[in-house]
Amino acid sequence: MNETALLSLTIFLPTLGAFALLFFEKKAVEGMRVFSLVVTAITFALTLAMWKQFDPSVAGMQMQTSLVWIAGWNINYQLGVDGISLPLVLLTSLVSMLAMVASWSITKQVRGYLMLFLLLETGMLGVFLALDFFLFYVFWEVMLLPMYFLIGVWGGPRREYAAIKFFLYTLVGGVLMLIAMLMFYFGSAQSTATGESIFDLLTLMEIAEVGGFDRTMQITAFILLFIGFAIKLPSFPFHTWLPDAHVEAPTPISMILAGVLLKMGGYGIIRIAMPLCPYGTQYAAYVLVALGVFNIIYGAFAAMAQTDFKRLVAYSSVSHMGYVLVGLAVWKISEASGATVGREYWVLGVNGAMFQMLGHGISSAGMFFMVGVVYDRVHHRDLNKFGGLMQRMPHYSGLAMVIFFAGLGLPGLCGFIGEIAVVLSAWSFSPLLAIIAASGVILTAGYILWTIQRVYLGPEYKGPHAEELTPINGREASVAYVLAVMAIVLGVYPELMFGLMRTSIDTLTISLADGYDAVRVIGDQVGAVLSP
Amino acid sequence: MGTALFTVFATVACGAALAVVLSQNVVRMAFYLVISLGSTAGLFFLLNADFVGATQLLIYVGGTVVLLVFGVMLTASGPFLTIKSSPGDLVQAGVVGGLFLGLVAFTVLQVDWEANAVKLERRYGATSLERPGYNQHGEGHTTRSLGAALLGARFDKDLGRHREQPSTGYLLPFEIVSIHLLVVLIGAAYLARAKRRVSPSRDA
Amino acid sequence: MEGVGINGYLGVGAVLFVCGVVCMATKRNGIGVLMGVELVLNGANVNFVAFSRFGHLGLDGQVAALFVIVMAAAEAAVALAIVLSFYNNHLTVDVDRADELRG
Amino acid sequence: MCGETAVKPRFTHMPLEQYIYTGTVLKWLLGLAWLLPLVGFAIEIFGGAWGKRLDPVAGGRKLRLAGYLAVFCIGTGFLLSLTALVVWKGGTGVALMPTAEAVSHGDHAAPDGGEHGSDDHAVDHGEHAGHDGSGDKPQQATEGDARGQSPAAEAHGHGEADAHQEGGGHEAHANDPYAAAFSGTYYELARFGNLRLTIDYYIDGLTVLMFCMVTLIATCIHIFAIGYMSDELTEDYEDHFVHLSGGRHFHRPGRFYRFFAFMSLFCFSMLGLVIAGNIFQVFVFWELVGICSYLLIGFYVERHSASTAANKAFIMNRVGDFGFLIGLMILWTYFGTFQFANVSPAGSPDAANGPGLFQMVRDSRGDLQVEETADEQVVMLQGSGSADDTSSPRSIPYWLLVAAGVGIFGGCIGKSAQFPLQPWLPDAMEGPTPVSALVHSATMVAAGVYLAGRFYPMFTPEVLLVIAYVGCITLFIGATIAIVATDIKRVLAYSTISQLGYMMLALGVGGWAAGIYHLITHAFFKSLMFLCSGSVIHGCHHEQEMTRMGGLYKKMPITCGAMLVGVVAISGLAFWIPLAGLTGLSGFYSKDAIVASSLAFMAGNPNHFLLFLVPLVTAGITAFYMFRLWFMTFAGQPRDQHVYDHAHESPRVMTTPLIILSVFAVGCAWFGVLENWILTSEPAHVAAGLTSAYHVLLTMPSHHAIHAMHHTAGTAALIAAVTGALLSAVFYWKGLVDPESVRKPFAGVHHFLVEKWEFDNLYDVMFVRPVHVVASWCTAFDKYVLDGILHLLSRLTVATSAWDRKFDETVVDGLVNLLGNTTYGVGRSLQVVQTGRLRQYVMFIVVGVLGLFVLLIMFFPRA
Repeated sequence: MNETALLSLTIFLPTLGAFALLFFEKKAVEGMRVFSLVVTAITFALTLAMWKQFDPSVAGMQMQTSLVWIAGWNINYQLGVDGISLPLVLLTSLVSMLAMVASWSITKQVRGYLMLFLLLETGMLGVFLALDFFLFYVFWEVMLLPMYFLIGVWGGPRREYAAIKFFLYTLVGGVLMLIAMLMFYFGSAQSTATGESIFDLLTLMEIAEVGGFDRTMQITAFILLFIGFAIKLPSFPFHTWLPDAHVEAPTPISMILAGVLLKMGGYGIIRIAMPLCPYGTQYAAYVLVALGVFNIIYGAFAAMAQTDFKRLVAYSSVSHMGYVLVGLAVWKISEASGATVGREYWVLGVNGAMFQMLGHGISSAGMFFMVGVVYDRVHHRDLNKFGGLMQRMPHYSGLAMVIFFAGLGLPGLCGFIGEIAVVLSAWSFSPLLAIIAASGVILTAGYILWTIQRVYLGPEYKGPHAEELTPINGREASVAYVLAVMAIVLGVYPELMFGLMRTSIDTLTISLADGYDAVRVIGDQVGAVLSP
Repeated sequence: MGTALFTVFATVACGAALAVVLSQNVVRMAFYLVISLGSTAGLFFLLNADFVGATQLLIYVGGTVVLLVFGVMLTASGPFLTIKSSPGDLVQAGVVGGLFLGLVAFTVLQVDWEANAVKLERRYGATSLERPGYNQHGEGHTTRSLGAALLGARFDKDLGRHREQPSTGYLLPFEIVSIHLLVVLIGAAYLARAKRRVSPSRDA
Repeated sequence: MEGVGINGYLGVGAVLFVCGVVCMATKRNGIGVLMGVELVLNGANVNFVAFSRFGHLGLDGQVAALFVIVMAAAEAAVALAIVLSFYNNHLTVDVDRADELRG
Repeated sequence: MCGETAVKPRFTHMPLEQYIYTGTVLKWLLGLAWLLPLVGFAIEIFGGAWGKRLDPVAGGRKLRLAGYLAVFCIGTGFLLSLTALVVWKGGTGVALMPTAEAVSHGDHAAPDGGEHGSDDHAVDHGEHAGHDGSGDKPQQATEGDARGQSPAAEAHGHGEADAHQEGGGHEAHANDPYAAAFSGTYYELARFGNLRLTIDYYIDGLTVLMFCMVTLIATCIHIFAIGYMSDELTEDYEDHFVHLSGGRHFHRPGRFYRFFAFMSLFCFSMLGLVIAGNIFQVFVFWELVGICSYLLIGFYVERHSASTAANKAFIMNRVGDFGFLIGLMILWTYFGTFQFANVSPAGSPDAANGPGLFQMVRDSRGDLQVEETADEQVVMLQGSGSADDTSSPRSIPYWLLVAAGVGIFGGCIGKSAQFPLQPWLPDAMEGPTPVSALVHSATMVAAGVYLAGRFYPMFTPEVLLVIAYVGCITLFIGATIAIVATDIKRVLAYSTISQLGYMMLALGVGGWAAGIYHLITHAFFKSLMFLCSGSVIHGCHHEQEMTRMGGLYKKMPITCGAMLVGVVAISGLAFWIPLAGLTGLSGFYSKDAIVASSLAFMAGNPNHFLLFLVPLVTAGITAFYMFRLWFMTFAGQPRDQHVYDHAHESPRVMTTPLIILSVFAVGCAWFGVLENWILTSEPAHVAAGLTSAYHVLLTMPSHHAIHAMHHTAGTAALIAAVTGALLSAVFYWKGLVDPESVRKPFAGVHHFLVEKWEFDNLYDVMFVRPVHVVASWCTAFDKYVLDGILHLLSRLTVATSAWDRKFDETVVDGLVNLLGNTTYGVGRSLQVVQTGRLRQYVMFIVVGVLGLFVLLIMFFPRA
């Protein structure tokens, strides 16, 4: 297949599918579901094709597409994929497909649900594939609206509250990003060859690499971008939308939310905030790591106190995504010379952060799905009213434990690799923070095991609707099996993803270090010097 | 002689006017008004405006005042003959009137009529006082000139002189006034026709 | 000129004028007000004629005086009609009662 | 990368081809033994689940296959391990059998000092391959390549030891642990530049030994478990320990296959831990054995006590792992590698991976290279782990090396249930007894000791002191609590804690070999005892309280005998046998070695006398409580007739493993084979001891010094043990003294011991509750502060918009209205003037004219 068309097709296939849904009869609910599933499956297959065509030894963007979109403002429809985005694209399409399988439990206004779902997938894929800042922003916002409705219409009892909270938080982030985007747009004019302002991320990165943005701008823009992405990540203190959104969202949407949407925060940081503001990144590195460490501990503590199953898993996401923040920012410079030292450890950290995102995408989506399976049966999530599921639903419980152990960071499962890589990289950055981060393993074990004990172990089920606790059906089992197998595969053969990411991340760190050096060495006058 | 006559006429006119003001009875007012207007006609005569003076006597004293007296008769049913003004109003009006009189007098006295006359002579020539249209020295000869002026010809200004354009006459105002009078008469008749629509109690 | 100059006549005109004004301002009787108006017009006429005599107006002042007289007659007729109409409506000629247009 | 580094080109006593050949064979033999249980696990868990679903009625019988499969896997593993032993021995030329001279030294069967007559390092060069057993020919060592010493040489040398002892001036030669080792990589998890996360193997004598021990014991236990767990074969298993809300007992289908699946998974993890070639891999399998332990402790998932105990075990282990992680981080940062040691000779496939941790931290003599820099002491690292800065020799601050050591040891504390993380182990007895035997006595908990031993070269003397004291405290705590415990398994659990403490102590005081020695012997006799207790429990229908047993020797003679073997072994008793002299069971030798090490340590460091006295006293306590256990269970009269009546000897499938293990418990330490075997792996710096340390004044005893203390220590320990045993007999066999009468005056102490030194309560108060409090704080913070701020903001926004509305309504509209109103008002005020009174109007006109005139006159004066 034509490489360039592949990316566009991948992005817009779900949209086409969404429109095609309009032609179904209103009664043909099952048909619509199957159709949507097929669409997501084809999308997944397309991303696999992308993987096949991808050359992991090349550092730069591949399969690029660039069309002029709005010529007057130099906005292009520009797509591309590299080692950082490809794993996330794969994750997105996989989780979307699985979430679609999990969507059979949705019975209210199925057509609308499916259409929004597919639009959401378009938005997510677009975010990961866009190479134009403006396009990125558009996709970012495109994704927001379906999510709002999916939570607000198909959610739980407090869905309006949760949906608005989600919407507002994300919107605030988007606005901050918009400000930063315009800063770069107008700041780029003095550095481009033609003297025009651009949104092209790749060119902006090149400008940043040679120090085309001065310190003040980088720091300001980084803070703006970071807050924007930290909301999505989510990072303390911007995380409170997450538990509410998760609790109220229907199960498949929770899966998407935890499995993909949170990754956009991390992806935004690594794709936009860091490369465009190397100096800002380094400037804020310690704060970022400290914040990440705080997230780890805070999320774990908060998770421990929850009685709502989903809320617990949501807080565990906060905790786990803290590792992402830590891993991305363990960029140590020598205090004396200002040069980057121990880049290998930083590379390890960034790789670990990326892997943590993937692993968390699998494990948290799985955890939410597991919660959803039991919620569909007994319609409550009170941890203190479970127990004995191991007896009632042994098959389900076994799979659930695999996935929960993946979340716990058990070696051999996906959660471990990212965590350990991040933690190992942290000491060279700051021993104190590394120690605190490592202490997260105790708390994580604490809340996950306690949860398992309360839900799955014990002699008998303590809550209502005990008779509904039927063994999981084939559809549910298939989702759970795919996730469990993915958890094991990623845990045992991390090279599968590291192999994709390695070159890109290596190049990224080098260019970041260069970008930092450029600004550090020639200082603020660089912009004037470089301007033609 | 002229001065004496002027003094008499002026005094009578002003005194009667003052009496009109001070009188409370409308009939007496009408009477004093006739006196005042008549005296004014005398003053006109003194000013060589014989036709105007005659008209004054005829129309004012003979027409307008009669009209007023008719009005009095038609309206003055007993108690309304005398509607007393409040002394406060009188004082207030007196003060204001006095001030106004003072102002006008002041203004009149400010003007140096002699110098003004000289200035005018200088502009219009020494012949300004020539009255070619009527007998300058004989009184009561303005009628012919006035009639001509009302018909558009200015004997008093153009007769025996060379002017590029004839001086302005009063034909058009005359016609307008004619129509005006007609309209007024009709309107007055319409307004004054008797109709009792409203009961007196409404205005109580 | 022999005798009184223009100032005398103007003074008489002024007195008449002021008397008319005061008359208008003080009389509650509508007819009285009309009389005041006549006095004012008369005062003005004195002035016109005086200027006609002493100024360079020629007969213009007299013509104007004539017109004023005619106007006064017409005015008197109309005003009288109004007073009558007023009287018909209010059974009085007290102008202070005619305050329908009060703001 | 490593070829040009400071580490000398390595060469073993065997040619390259032989190294590669032997290494490859060993790699795959042990790798197969390691992976087989994983295959078994997969088949068992899926086959079990599917088989059960396919055929629920007859499933029970078929499920027995799961047990057979597990036994097959681990049994094959054992055979493979034996084969590996042969290959290893043949490939490296190590002699395990001591010379006849050494054997005759009955008082301490193992030659532990390698003294030689000459003052040089008289070592046996590794080049002399094929000298199996005869490598005793002293050779001149060239500088720096002191390696390849065959332990047989030591054995030989020992014969002359006494003669040379007075000579002085001779020092113990250093063993070369790398000579008989093979290292390499199975599989690379991830690689970032020079940083590699790998699954390696490091095969030396210790590895092979552990493999043999683990697989042997595991095989026995698996066989035993087939019998023990047979009641799980039913479709309707009634759990008498779980009471449902209706007052009924809990019924569930049996879980036979699941048990064996978890056991197989455990074996896989444990063997992976043993074969691990790097510390990261150890961590990986460390966690995996932890989770297996969790699953097995919580095997009876419906018992709340079991699931709680499982949680407790895993979380406490995680606390230790926290330390482990810190250690890992430090090592990773400063060394850039996790590999223990890379002994691949140049030319072999794995040679390019650079030196390992041990090789970096210690020079070829096994010494730390400490240098003083401006502000701190640093340990210079040999070679370089990173290509980035090969120019400058890398170093690690000394204190960080200490921290790393303590951190790694933290993991050992957790896993081996050392003070202060010991409380999880007794609770872990909630699991089925075979689990206790395998996981919680013989293998997994010993993994901590194994790791401490394996990682020994990284430990500085300070760390060793910490290890010694931790072990010392632990062994005392464990022993004291065991005195008062009445649950048969708990007694054994406390005894395990105590014995693990002994091992740690031994490692800490420099008796490396003694610690590992005890690890092996203990594994045999403790698993034996656990199995015996399992047999008793099985025979008594799940009765675990010793206070309800008694006199069972008649009902179950084999169990009784086997248990006695175990008790004698652990107590360290020895007997005078005419021909062989003083002969003990396995425990005697190992405990003897430990006490000797600690005595030697005390001799060098009188301040630390407790490190000798406590273990000595505890040796007596050990004998006391172990015999108490035996007497209470088997001797005397039945205390509970009901239990006694229903008791029966276990079937052959259970007693056979007992007998096999008994044999090993009795004789595994004989003939010095075991100790020789262990000594092949002893780190290079141990033998010579150490006369002064860098930060604390510490003297580590040399082999020589330890040997000198041997008789004294052995005698003292024996006396203590005999005293303990006799005392126990007095109390519990002959009943000469009523235990109650002793207990009464010490009620406080007794309570303290019964409450397990109050650790559980202490931790509950110190950690568990605070954590929950902090957790609730966090939630409250989220709920009230963060969401509060958010809600406040939203309310502010709403309020602002309300204000905005008000502003619009009042100010903006107000201005417009004001304009209108003012106009209107002005009009209204002018209305006053508009009286409608004609006369007034006239006045106004006049006044207006007046005013106008006045103005005109004032402002336009006549020109």
